[in-house]
Amino acid sequence: MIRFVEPRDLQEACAVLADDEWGNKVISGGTALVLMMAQGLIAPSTLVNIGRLQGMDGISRDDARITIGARATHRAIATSPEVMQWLPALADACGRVGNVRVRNVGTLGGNLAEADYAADPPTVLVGLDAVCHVTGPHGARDLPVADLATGFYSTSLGPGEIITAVSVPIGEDRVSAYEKFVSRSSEDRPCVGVFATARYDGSSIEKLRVVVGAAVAVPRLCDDITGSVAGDALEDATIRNMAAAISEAIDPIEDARGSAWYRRKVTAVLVRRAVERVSR
Amino acid sequence: MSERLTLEVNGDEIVVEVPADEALVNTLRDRLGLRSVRPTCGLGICGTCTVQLDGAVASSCLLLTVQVEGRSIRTSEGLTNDDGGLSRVQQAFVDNGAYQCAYCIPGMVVTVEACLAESPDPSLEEVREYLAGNLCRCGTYVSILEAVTELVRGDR
Amino acid sequence: MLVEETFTVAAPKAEVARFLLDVPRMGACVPGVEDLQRVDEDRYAATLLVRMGPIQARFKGDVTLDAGGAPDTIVATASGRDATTGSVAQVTFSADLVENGDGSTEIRSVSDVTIRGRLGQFGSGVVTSTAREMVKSFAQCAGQELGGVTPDTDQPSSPPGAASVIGRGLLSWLRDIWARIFHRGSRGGGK
Amino acid sequence: MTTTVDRLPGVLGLSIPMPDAEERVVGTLRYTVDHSVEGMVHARLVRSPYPHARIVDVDVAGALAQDGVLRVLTGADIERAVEIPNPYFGLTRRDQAPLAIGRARYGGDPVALVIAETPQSARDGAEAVIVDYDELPYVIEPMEALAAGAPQLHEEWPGNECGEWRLHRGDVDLAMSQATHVFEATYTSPMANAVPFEPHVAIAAWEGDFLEVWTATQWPSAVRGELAHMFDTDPGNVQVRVFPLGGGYGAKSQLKIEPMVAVAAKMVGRPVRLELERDEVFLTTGKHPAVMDIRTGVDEEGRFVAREIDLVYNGGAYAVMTPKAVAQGLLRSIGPYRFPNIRIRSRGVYTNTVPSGSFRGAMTNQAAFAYESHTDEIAEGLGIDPFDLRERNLLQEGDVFASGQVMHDIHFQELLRDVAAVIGWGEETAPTPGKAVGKGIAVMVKTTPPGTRSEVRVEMRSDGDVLVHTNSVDMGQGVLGTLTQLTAHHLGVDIGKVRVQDPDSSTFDSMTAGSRTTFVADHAIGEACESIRRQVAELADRSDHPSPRTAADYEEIMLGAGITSLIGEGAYQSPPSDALSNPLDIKGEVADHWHQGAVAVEVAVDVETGKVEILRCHGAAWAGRVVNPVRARQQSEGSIIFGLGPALFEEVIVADGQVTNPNLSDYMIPSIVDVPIELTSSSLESPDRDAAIHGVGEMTIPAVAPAIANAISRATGARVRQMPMTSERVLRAIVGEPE
Repeated sequence: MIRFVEPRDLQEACAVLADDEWGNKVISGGTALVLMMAQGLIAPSTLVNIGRLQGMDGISRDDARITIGARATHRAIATSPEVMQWLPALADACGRVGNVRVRNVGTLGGNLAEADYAADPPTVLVGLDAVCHVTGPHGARDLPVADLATGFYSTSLGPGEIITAVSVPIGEDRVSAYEKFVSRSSEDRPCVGVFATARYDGSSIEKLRVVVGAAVAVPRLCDDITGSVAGDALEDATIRNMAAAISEAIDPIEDARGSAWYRRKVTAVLVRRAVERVSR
Repeated sequence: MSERLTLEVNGDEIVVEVPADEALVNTLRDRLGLRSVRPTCGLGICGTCTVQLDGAVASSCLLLTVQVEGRSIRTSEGLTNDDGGLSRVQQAFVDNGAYQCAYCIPGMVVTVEACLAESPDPSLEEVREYLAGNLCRCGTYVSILEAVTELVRGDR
Repeated sequence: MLVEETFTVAAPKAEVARFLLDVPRMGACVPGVEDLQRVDEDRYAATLLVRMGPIQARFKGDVTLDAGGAPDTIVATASGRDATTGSVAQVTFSADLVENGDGSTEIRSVSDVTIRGRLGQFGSGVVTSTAREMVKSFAQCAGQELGGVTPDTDQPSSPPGAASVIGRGLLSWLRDIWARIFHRGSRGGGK
Repeated sequence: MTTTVDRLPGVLGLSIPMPDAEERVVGTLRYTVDHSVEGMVHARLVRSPYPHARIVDVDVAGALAQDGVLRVLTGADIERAVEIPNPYFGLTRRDQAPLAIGRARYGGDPVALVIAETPQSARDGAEAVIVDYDELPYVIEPMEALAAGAPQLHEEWPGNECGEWRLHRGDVDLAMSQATHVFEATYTSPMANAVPFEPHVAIAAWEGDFLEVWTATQWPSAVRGELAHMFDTDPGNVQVRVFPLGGGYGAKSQLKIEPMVAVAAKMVGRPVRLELERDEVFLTTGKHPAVMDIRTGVDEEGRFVAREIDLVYNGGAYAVMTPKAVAQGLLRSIGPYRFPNIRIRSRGVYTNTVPSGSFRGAMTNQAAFAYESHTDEIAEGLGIDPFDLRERNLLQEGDVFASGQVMHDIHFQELLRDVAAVIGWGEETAPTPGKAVGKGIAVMVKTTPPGTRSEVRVEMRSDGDVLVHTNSVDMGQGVLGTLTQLTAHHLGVDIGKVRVQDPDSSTFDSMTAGSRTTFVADHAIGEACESIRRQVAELADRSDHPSPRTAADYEEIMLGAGITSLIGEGAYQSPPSDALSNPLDIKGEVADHWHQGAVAVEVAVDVETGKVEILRCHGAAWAGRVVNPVRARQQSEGSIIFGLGPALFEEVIVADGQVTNPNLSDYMIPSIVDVPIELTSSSLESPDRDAAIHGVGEMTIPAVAPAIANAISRATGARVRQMPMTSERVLRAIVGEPE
């Protein structure tokens, strides 16, 4: 029989989780976890509910960053005035996750910890140098979102570790865009998601960054390809060459949403469209 | 191991005893007899198990009952007026013939109520976006949009 | 689905073949193997614990060895059932051994993995990826058992810079990492 | 938009809400899934993970050890049971047992049934059943199944033959050799699932020799007949009750899980309930996958002079209806055009896949995609406008169909003109940046299933109430409302007095399928009501009462005669025909009326990703007379929406012999955002007030996919000959990269 534990605080939650890495699962919104339980894919022995812990669902800003509690829902992020003003691409990506019910209940921490490849927010967060604040049995640490997912549904979180918040740097002069492509019903998860962000120095792009998500097992940061791209106005040919190089560089997944061939094609198109949107 | 907990369902305080892994949809259907809440996909995609959780729509197949202890849940049955008459959204669905097999319709009604509560004068696009997660296999979408359009127009 | 892995170990062919035919020793290199027991000459009972993200499946079944082609080719077939998810897995692992002349042996392995039942529906991408990871992990372990894996000479030692990328294409990030660790190339794909 | 001509007075032509509209909207309407029976226990299936395997042994000990498990049944138990004299069922071939006997023939074939006190213990029990299989070679592709040496599905049907039908007329070879142009192409469509939201669910209870079954079925009479045969009892001992369905769309046709619960209830002596999980619905039935080769000879004016069709349908592991359905598939592959010379072969093939069955637009969707795509390819090849090419070749009143039948009540030209006018055929479309925009049209004809029968019993009571007994199933089309309106119309009574009962086997009806009910029930109800009118008139004569005119007169006359109830019976039997008596030479009367529809769409294609957006869509159906405009329109528009999915993205994917996407995340269906805001329909009516009332449930769906294919081609120049036309397939067609 399954046990439902309401920990008093985060430390207790971590301790219970660490007891049995595979049998004990943390539950917050429950969207992904309850789905897998209902499908008979997992059968946890204990659920540790962090859904009632105080102070994990707020969204706050200081001069350098916006910090989003792990239990903030996609809806809360998408409609947060702070996020909409400072991180519009993140608001956009969160506003397009699943459907209104999933956005109402599903949390950012849950989305990141599930590490489903067909997701939107991680792609944006990796590109924005976001950092997860993680608490575990041995204390707290910061973990870049880029280092979180290690493969399909797998993360670098240790036993008993819980994401408590995500911090996203702000304050630089940058323009960002998220391009989502669904290949089937409008309700589908992304076949390819591309995030582009340009850091400006005056009218000149100082740094361009592109992240490809959903087409690959974990979001692919393309600094190795975009690193040398800078300047006032990006030539059409430069953008196209870069898009082609990125589409070649990824190792695309094949599933019902598209073959590897197709995902490369769409990635090239989306990279170009996203970069064009961030080029002033 | 069962958990004893209190929920507010359609305005009434209700005490249930459920196993920790019981989904809310099962509690509502099987224990409380609220048959308008229907599991179809079990994945939060189709919307036939939609309920309002403290006023916000949620898939009751993706919530454990123990998770929602103390919270307010509303189903289509709970939207009717005190005298048992249809709510204005329900009436608009009837008037516009916005039902076929109707398996999905109570979930639609619950969603439209939430949509109009959040924004009384939504655009057609906003309504479509809001309803995008409520699937209808009979394809009643046109009549449903007409029902919502009538409600919005009536508000203006 | 087929998972192909080719890797080179610093041991002569006969020794590699002996290793592969020694089921308890070889089995120790397969991640997740529990309770490996001999049933008869070529047949072993085993439980394989497979983890796909948060999902954990315990396939109980047996392994049969076909040493008929040894030392050139070794074939092992395994099948098992996971009760919780009602899934069955079948794996046919075949390895062609080719001596390189410098005392090392190239192992060209092909694993035909089929998962049926609910786990098979979980997503072919996940299953392929998990199978690939398992074969890679096995290759690494086998390499260590047999005196180390020959460094790979085909692959660039570091990812090329962006300047060189544009115009000539890139190998994938994952492939780069794996290639640098222990192998020459890999291919996974649907059947 | 609903175009109606000469609105008829009375209750026909009014959008009267369904009698149970409020219950439907609030959610208190009772479906079979909501029903329970005193003392009922629960069942859960164990299914074969292998596409083809010998069942060596089923170890049930672990399952029986679970709390609450009462019994585990296997195919072997059923074969041995004296209570089940005929363990095999099937409406065309009795090749299927409730649980596989000896061999599992597809991935998902039921091999054991766990019966337990609660659904959860049945589930736990099913997990504990261990089946020892001996895997056998399997075959998924029909062409491979037809080849020599292929794995054989059924010994009794060698070569995996599951029906073969032919038709020929004129001299095709000569006409082809004399044709100015010959066009040839192959079109394919995969399995799709109807995804009824209420899953298959049934309860069976025995009382002595009497069997009562509550089931979500479209074919209660067939269920009754086959169950009676299995238990070797009179059909009168089997009662099948049906609540309104939470969707059917063909998926709840024939027999599905009823034999399992009937057998289980017999074996455990308790009522047994079985409700399928969503993935099991995908493993139970689906649309026939099809491959259709077409060759067409055309003269210099663009007239079709000859056609040759070779059609192969994948029937799956069990026949269900396939051996007969492929005959309909043949007739429905011809299309609404004149062919003086034609030769067709249509075959059904057994394979190790999910058994194919009925699907909205049955055996027409696959064919219409092929022939209407082909029509546009011919037009393009000849440089003729597709509208003009159609006009030149469409069948007209009095024309001879390919089977030799003279056709009446034919309206293809009107339908074509209607959809072309609404979509603005020939008008330039404003260009959308980055998108290729184009319009497409398609016309379809569907033969009505021959040899069907419907009975109704109308009871007139002296208090004025009228009770109608039929075996027609309400599955959202509102048939009970439609029958109410028809009864009120024929009897001339107030609609509020008429009540149509849920199906209960008290009358016979072949099926609620094939968009036939409105047409045939109108005839049957007319006959029953005529009988009541006659009886009342006789009573009036006897008592010197003036002839009855109104409902009040009925009451008065009946009360005067001291009679509390009068029964009128009526039946419709589609006319007998020997057209299908020789499978290798179909000839003669193949349809007693013709379903006719057309669709026009306008699409925008993102030429870089292949993503197709439907900008506008209009469908037209020939209705004859419209009983209820709102519901007629919902049938046409719902049918279009239903057709969008398989046209653009719905496909049951089979890999390693198993279905790999049996859920609504991996198998997606259209959402409101996938549907164009401009979605309209016409129900065309006859000015003749006695015109036949046509069903309109499937008149638009077959034309949806080809209209889209044609629009994509006109927008981009790329032709996709495979359904669904996914973004990837469209892009591959645009850039010329084969799969």
